[in-house]
Amino acid sequence: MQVVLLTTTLILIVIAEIKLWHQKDTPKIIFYCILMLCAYGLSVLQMTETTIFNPSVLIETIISALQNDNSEGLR
Amino acid sequence: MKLSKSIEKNLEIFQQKIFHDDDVIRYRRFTLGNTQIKCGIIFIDSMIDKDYLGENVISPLTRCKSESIHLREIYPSIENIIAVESLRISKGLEQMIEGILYGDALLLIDGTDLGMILSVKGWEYRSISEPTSESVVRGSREGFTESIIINISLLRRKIQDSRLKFKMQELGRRTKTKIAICYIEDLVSPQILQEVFERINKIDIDGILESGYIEELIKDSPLSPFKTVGHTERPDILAGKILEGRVGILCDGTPFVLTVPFIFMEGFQSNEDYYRNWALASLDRMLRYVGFFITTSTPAIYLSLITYHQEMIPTPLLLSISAAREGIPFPTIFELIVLGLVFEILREGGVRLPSPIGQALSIVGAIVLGDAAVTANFVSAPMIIVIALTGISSFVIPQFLGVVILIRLAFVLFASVLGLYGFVFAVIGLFIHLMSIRSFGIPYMTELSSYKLEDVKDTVIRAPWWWMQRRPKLITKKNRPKRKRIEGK
Amino acid sequence: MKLEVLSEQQAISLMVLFISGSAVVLSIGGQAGGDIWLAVILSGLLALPIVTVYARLHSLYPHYDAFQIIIVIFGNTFGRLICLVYTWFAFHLGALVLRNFGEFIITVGLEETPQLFPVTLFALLCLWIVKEGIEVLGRWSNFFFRFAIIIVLITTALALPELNMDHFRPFLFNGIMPVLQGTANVFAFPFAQTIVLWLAFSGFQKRSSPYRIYWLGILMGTLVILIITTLVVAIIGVEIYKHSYFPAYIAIARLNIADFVQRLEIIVAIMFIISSFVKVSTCLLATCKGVAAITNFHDYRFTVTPITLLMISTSYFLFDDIMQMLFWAQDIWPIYAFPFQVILPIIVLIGGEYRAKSLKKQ
Amino acid sequence: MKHLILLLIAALLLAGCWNYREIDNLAIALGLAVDKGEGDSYIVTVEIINLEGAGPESEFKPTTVQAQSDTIFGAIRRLITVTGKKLYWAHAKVVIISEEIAREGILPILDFVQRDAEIRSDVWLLVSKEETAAEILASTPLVESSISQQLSQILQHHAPEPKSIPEELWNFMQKLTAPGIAPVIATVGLVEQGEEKLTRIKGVAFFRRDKMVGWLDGKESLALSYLLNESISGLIVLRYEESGLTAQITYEVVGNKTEFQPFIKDDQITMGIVTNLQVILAEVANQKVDFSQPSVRSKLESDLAEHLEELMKRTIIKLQQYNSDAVGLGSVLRRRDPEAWKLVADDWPAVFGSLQTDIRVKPVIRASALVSKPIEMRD
Repeated sequence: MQVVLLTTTLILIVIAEIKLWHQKDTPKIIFYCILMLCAYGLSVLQMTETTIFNPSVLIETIISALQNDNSEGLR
Repeated sequence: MKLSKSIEKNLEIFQQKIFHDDDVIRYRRFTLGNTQIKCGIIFIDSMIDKDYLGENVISPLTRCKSESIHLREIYPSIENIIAVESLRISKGLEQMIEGILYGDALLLIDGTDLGMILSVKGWEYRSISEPTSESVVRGSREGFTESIIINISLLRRKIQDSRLKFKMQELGRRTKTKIAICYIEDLVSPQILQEVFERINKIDIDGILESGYIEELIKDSPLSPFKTVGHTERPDILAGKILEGRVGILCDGTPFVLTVPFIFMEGFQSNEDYYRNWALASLDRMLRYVGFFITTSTPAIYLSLITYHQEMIPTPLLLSISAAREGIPFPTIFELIVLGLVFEILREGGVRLPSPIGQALSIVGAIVLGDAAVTANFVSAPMIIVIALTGISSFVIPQFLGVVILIRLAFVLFASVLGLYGFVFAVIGLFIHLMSIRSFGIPYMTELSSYKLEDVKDTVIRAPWWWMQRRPKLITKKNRPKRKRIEGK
Repeated sequence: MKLEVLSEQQAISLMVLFISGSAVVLSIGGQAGGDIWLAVILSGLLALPIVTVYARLHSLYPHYDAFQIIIVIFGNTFGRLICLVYTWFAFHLGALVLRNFGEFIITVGLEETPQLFPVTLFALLCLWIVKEGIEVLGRWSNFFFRFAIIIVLITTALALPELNMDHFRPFLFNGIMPVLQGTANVFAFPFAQTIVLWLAFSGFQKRSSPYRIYWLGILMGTLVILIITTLVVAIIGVEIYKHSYFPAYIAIARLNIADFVQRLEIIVAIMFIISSFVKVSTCLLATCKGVAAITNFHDYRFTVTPITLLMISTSYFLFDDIMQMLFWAQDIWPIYAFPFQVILPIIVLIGGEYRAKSLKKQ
Repeated sequence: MKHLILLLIAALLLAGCWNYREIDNLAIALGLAVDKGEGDSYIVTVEIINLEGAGPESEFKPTTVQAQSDTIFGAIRRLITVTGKKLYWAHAKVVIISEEIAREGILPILDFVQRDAEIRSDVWLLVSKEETAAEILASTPLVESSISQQLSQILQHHAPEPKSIPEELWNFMQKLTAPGIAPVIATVGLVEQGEEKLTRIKGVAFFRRDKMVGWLDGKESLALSYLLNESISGLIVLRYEESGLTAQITYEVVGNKTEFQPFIKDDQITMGIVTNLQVILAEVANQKVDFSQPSVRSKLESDLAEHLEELMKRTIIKLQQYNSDAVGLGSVLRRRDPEAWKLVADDWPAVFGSLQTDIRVKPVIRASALVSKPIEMRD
């Protein structure tokens, strides 16, 4: 249900926004649509609560690894 | 179509082709003095001054002597006979028709295909009276009338400066409304002036009945409920705005004159501020800002306090509100919107009614309805207070009377979903909108978002005249000093 | 396209609001304990050389915005890579602040509301102002800056009777180390994040100097944060400051003037909403400009909608809960952000100086 | 503009009004009393506002409801089955704890109160001196409309007659978490007046960590207030005896300032305590006492000093017996001599128990109200 709502909203937004530009600039439209698809994908993942790759966890791991390496030297 | 040399034929053309079936057009035939030359005058009944026409045109022409008339240059020779202050000889039929329709008289003489347009306008004017929409306690009592000529004279009398310019134009394909764009040459910013002309020249409409038409056709951000074009029916206000470097647009047929650019804070200024003691005027001005806040925000704040943030109400007050709401069947949001609506209906009803009935209406509405609703347990008493406060405060800012209703509604809706946070969101949104609109290139919120002392002098407060030395910076780029600095003051 | 310019005032107010962003509500520099004021002052001083780097770059290339500068200096390929890194940084920071905001709203006010809802509304507002451009953002922050200042002043005045200076004594109880830790934390959390402002600025009015803007901005920002943190610690004490998510909110809840002026937490909330709005919008603007610069589009505006949506989703799954968020802000962020906030700008400056010199020679 | 419309539509579409709650659907809780039930359970008594009638004529009457459960949260949830409305806690004024629970440790209660975002941290904490805490809520409010409001009023305006030290929750928490200070809570009891039972706040319960360890009576808690630098006044009544002349003299304290100075000698910490008092003579029962004379005044001052020094000493010794540093001498030491504090910090309660104190009270008779001399009666 939520996903359907999201899909319709996003399609409406895309149509409205492209219409507002008053110009036919194909690369721009294509790039816009790609970005929009990314956003859509991410939102769907989030709505269906799918666990995906989380950048903060990655960064966290790297940083704690680095800290552990250096910790002996520091303390 | 062209005129011929025969007067009979020419009159025929007017009578049969141009003005056929029009019963208010008068055709007066006579002979020129003792020369037997036939003449005719065409004019519209009731638009000309009949006595003036008879005394200064017809009577001298019928009595003139033939030796003073040269047949070859008949018009130039009678120019001295006719005692009308403005006349012109015209060849074009269009021009003649326009002249007749505008209240001039057309003189045709046998033997020429030219006509003479005589200015004998004399219709009835509404006399200059006190403007009802903007009344003041102190200040000039005269207001603009429907006649552009009189309005121009009113303005000229206020600013006797040769650099005050009027540019006349006609707008409206059918109505041919006269408008005048006025400004002071060395104060106005050329970009703004150019923008005004460009936008006015773009107007293509068949009728302009009031300056409101022009306003909507030239305003920026047409979708915004905020007005970006000011209007006034007071010559002193117009003069004040023009002296600040603004452009005025006078329109025939309405006492309301437009001023551009119009920025947000003008809605909080009143001409009376400048006539009164500066301290009191400043106080009043701050009151208007407070009024704006109250009228837009009270319902939303009340709603969020009693439905979201009950912890913020002091306990005794919470208890009494709670008691007042006990047994009320409707949710607060519903109560708020319906009561607000009722208030607006009462207001609208009062405005359109003759004043005695209007008063009766407001008494019935305010007292009877309100009191009965509370006793009947339809609405809670605090809600009545909120709505009344909101309604009354909206009257301190007449310039924004319409738009505050929309703002209020938006605030209430946001507050109803997120409480005070929603309200703050809505305020943020409102200001994004306000910050993004411009009026003729001038940011709408110009001086309200500035920290320079000079810009504050005529916004939140009205600084004394001896302190306000410069005109608003963004509107006038040149000739900024308002007054010469007086040493020692 | 018309170059959008800011006046000096607007840029400074933007900067001060940006700095006070989430820092006014989250607990920052708690490691320093009672010497937090020292940590704040130190980190403000540390931030000065860093912003001087940005200002120098602005004055070296007055007609370019940050991404263009990077591309000019490092050429198309390498320059774009750096742009990409910075775009990610701005995007990530925006999502983080958005998440902070969401957690704040849910924790203090609207417990039953799904977080996504206020966050989406808030992000839509940011979208709107970013579409209107930096000029509107500048004017907006200039206008709201005075509210922020009034709020800070009023709260200070109201809090005076509640202050207990004993919380700051003894001076340097645990030695200088915790203070330095706190300094690093405060430096990384609001101050050095001004890099995003550098990315978002596109140009200034002719007469205003970027140095003045950055320095004054940092000084005033330091002052605001100093006032707020000292105030909060003086009211609630070090222990509670360290262990609560939103200490300022708790501190203001304590105020009670004659039983009439009380329960003013909403003031903190308003201040927070205003400043984090500026912060998220700036990040969003920087991200969009970065995306436009990388893909070589002249106008960034058309990318705003999808990027806002992306940012909302990202903010949502960035953290599992508020505990992780706080851990991130306090422990991970300073280390993670260091290369972005300090090392890279210095590299850019060195490249910029070199490039400017070689251009002059030509 | 179009964004505004978009926003509005979004707001309306998504309008869940999750937190929207009508004021009349809330049962406003004003006070909470916690007692020990059978076994491990808690008995929770809540004073709520009950509305009678509707619309403009409705009146509110306080009433109490009670529930029992193993946890406080569970008990409070259970109350909904009684009230039918959700309890609203943001306006709660007092939390009353029975002695039994206080002695066991009040952390469970504090945890609930802290965790629930609704209860504000400026709620007053009280320990009941009666058998149960619920009794207090059942007594008669004299001035206010509910007993919780009545208690809150009394605690707020206690300064002229400080028989206790009222603590708000946050204050308590702060002392609980801060190093070198132990919290106290005011105690509340009942007195009978005719048929009605009235509340009376007198004395404090002092704690070690979160466990109550003992009581201080009214006088002792006055001494503690001066030691804590509370801004209060307070009356002290003393008997004056000098060359056969006796009189009851009432001093009113109008200003107090206590200063601390730790001395360390041979690893033994001595805490120097100096209390400066400004007093006025509020009432002199015997007209023959000529307080305009310096000698009489210095006698009065030394009497007062002696009395207060003795009282403070007694109070501190009582606290030391239970190792409860309610005066906060530890935090003074931490402020004044961080190095010394670091040595004893881990073992502070024990160190406090054997701490030497040197108490001086320096009263100054500042004025004698409006009269400069005793009233001289003539026939």
